[in-house]
Amino acid sequence: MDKTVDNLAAAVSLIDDGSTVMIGGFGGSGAPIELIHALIDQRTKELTIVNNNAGNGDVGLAAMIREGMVTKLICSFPRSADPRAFTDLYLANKIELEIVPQGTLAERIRSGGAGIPAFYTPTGFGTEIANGKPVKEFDGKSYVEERWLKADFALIKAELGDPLGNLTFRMAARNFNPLMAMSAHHTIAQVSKVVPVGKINPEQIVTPGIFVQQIVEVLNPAQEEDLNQCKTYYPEVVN
Amino acid sequence: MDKTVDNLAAAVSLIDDGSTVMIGGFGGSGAPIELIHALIDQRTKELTIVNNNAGNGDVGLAAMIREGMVTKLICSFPRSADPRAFTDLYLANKIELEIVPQGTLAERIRSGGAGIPAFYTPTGFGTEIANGKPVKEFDGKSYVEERWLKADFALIKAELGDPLGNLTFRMAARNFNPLMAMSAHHTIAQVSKVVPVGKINPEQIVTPGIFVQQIVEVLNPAQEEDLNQCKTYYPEVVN
Amino acid sequence: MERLNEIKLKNAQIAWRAAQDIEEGSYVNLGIGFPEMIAQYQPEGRDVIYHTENGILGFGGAPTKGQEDWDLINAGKKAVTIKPGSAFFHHADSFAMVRGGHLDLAVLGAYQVAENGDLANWSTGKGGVPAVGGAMDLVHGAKRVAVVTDHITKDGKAKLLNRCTMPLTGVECVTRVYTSLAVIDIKDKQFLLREKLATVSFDEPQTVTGAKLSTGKHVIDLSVPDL
Amino acid sequence: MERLNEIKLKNAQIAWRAAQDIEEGSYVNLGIGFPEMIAQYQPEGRDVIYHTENGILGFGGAPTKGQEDWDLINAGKKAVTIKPGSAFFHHADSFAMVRGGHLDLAVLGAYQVAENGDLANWSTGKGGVPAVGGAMDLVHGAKRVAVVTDHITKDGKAKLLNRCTMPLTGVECVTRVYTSLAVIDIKDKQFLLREKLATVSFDEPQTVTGAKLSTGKHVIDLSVPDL
Repeated sequence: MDKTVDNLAAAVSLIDDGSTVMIGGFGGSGAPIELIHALIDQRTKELTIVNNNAGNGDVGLAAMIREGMVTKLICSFPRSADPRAFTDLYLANKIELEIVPQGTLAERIRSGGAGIPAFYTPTGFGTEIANGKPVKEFDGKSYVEERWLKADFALIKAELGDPLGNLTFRMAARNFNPLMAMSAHHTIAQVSKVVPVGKINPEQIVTPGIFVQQIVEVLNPAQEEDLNQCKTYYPEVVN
Repeated sequence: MDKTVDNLAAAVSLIDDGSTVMIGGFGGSGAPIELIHALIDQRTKELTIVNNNAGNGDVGLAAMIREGMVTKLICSFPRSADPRAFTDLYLANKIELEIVPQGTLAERIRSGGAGIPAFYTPTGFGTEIANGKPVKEFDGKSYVEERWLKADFALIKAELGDPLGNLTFRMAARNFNPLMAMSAHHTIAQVSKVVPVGKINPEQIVTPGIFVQQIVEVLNPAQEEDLNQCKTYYPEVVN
Repeated sequence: MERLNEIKLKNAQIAWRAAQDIEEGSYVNLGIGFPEMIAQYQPEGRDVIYHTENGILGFGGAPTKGQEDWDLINAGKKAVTIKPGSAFFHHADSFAMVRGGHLDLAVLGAYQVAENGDLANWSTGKGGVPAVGGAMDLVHGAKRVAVVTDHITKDGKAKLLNRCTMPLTGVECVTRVYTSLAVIDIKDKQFLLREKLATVSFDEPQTVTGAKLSTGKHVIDLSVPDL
Repeated sequence: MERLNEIKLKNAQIAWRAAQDIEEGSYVNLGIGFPEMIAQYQPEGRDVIYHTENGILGFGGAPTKGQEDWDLINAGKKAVTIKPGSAFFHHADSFAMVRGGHLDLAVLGAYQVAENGDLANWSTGKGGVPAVGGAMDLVHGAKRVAVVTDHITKDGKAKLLNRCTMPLTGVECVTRVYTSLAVIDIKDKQFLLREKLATVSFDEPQTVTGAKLSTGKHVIDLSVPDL
């Protein structure tokens, strides 16, 4: 069993127009920039994207949105230092937005991966987030019913990966990545280093390979924050 | 902040008669034998115990049950190589049993720790496990509503622990331990080694200290399986 | 009946037959007891990753006697070993794998299987101490649920039935049954005979089956090695 | 009003006051922006462990300029550092801590707070791009929810009201408000004045509060250092 793929283009080639794609990361931390750029190169259209945010600057998710590839965004916080790409389309009614409280977003994704079609949460009770959702009382307190969230694909970023798909994550770059790996039908992980099977201590594996379908090595991955500080624009404009 | 406690007796001294106590482990693996024995020494009564099993032989949970300390057991599989302690009381109607499918048990415990009062699962639909529970259809499939499970105390076993309560677990001794740590109001962890704060790599911590109230070092903890092979009987009978 | 008892497959042979169907690269959970034997007959060179409820992916066979580590056990609480690339995780993650549909296959034992795919394998309903373990999660979680079982009970009763009479483990969940006489698929609430021992007639399995056993053109010989 | 604008506390002073109430050994989440300042005024020698939604317990202050590691950020996406004993975890575990009641305290900013404890801090309801982040989880998760805020808006309107007019973040969740003029508890659906600046009368805070401000015998001076 070897889940490694040679290059980024091959890794994203299965992603079709109209797919729902979860993209890991919290802001730039843990965002699989190189996979996102490969998907931009492929010009896949009409995507529903699940991410905590809505991109920043002119790279990564922001670039994908700016290029008109995204029909709908499911996120908790579509603001950033430079949210123009999303804001412009949103205010022009050219992109649909589903706002989900961050903890509910995380739990909905985990539930998708764990086979839990719905759960109850106190979050959002009595607010407009609960509009149209069933409410139920347990032990005298009211809770909102929330549904699982699943995806056709997940693009995630990890630190170490082995050919079986076992993964570790670097510091707070973990965030949504392990959850999205569980929830998507097909998870593609970019890893900063592929190591041989057996090299990662089995007690220290954060995402077991069962949740990962493909891995692609991206040595020295870019940080969104660094790219934005250098005013990087993706895809590069060729004169 | 220092959550270490000097000795086992002090560690369990808060546990009152009538408490609900989660006990980690799957069979003997990950079972906090020394904490259980300290609780036996304390002769706490009328306990509701949550564990995957019902004990084995004459030590640990089996001994606690045999000593009449347990009023009710919530578990998935009350059978073992030597289940006499439980079986005798159960067939004599002297202990209450709530059977919960193993995955539902794990998820109910996690939900207790995660503030999810109820969730839906396909597990048990159409079986007697679902009797009396709400059933709901999602996307054409039927699911059973299950409630969270919480406890006053959890007794768990970990490998490394630091004074902040951060924990790692040894191999498959992890099992229910991290979940019970989340779910109990007061979690007491026996650890095979206390290490200084900062010694455990923060990426490798499995249970962050926020879920742990007390830790007590038990060097070279006993394995239930070894004790039973030696026909150990707890508490020792003194002539 | 006596004839069938003489020619029927041993558990090891049923396990061998089930092992042949497990595909390269599968994630598989084998139930406690008889189903565990299947791992021994995994064809050479085929990569299969075994999952156990108590939090291991990629475990291997039993250690040498005396080398047991009791923190390294399977769902049946037997000591196991780990293979390179194994992973440990807690019970909620373990059952996320199960319930979330990440396992390709679960193979379980059975007291009874019904023609609609209902399975009874956790309680005889006769009193005693009930114990369900992870079976109810597995039957509604794994992508495919198969059963290995003797075709009939020790006292000669049918285990494949119209409807289960014992408490159910899951409804409409089994799709293939490997028995001591035959390989039977469950489709559209019917038992479909796919393979039978060469030494039994088309009619014989029906005589020990408590529901209609449909036979098509494609019934082939159930052929297994001596074990 | 102008007088109040002159004597009122600066944000740093409100943050200082809120910091004094955070107990030794607490697990605390500070909202993005203004509430983040509270960590700077944590009294010397008091152990407080800060939680951030994106998966860190035990983070510390900002790194030296140029030393930022963008995999080590807080919920406001600012670079942070870690202290010994910190832990990383994924978002579901992070919000298990929040929703499961494991945090002792969350301190958030506010557009409006109502006398019944309702909080509005995520959307002005005026269009634009809505963004909720983790606030709705925090207000129904932490054991205690406090707010730090100016007592009045920039254009002189009350922020403490009978009922919030902006979209709610949570219902009946706030129990203490640290403002630029006072410290106010919320109990039994009432604002209770606990501390006020020595330089304001009992009546003055009421004039800029959109609900009854109950005063008991125990109102003391709100006294903070120059910062």
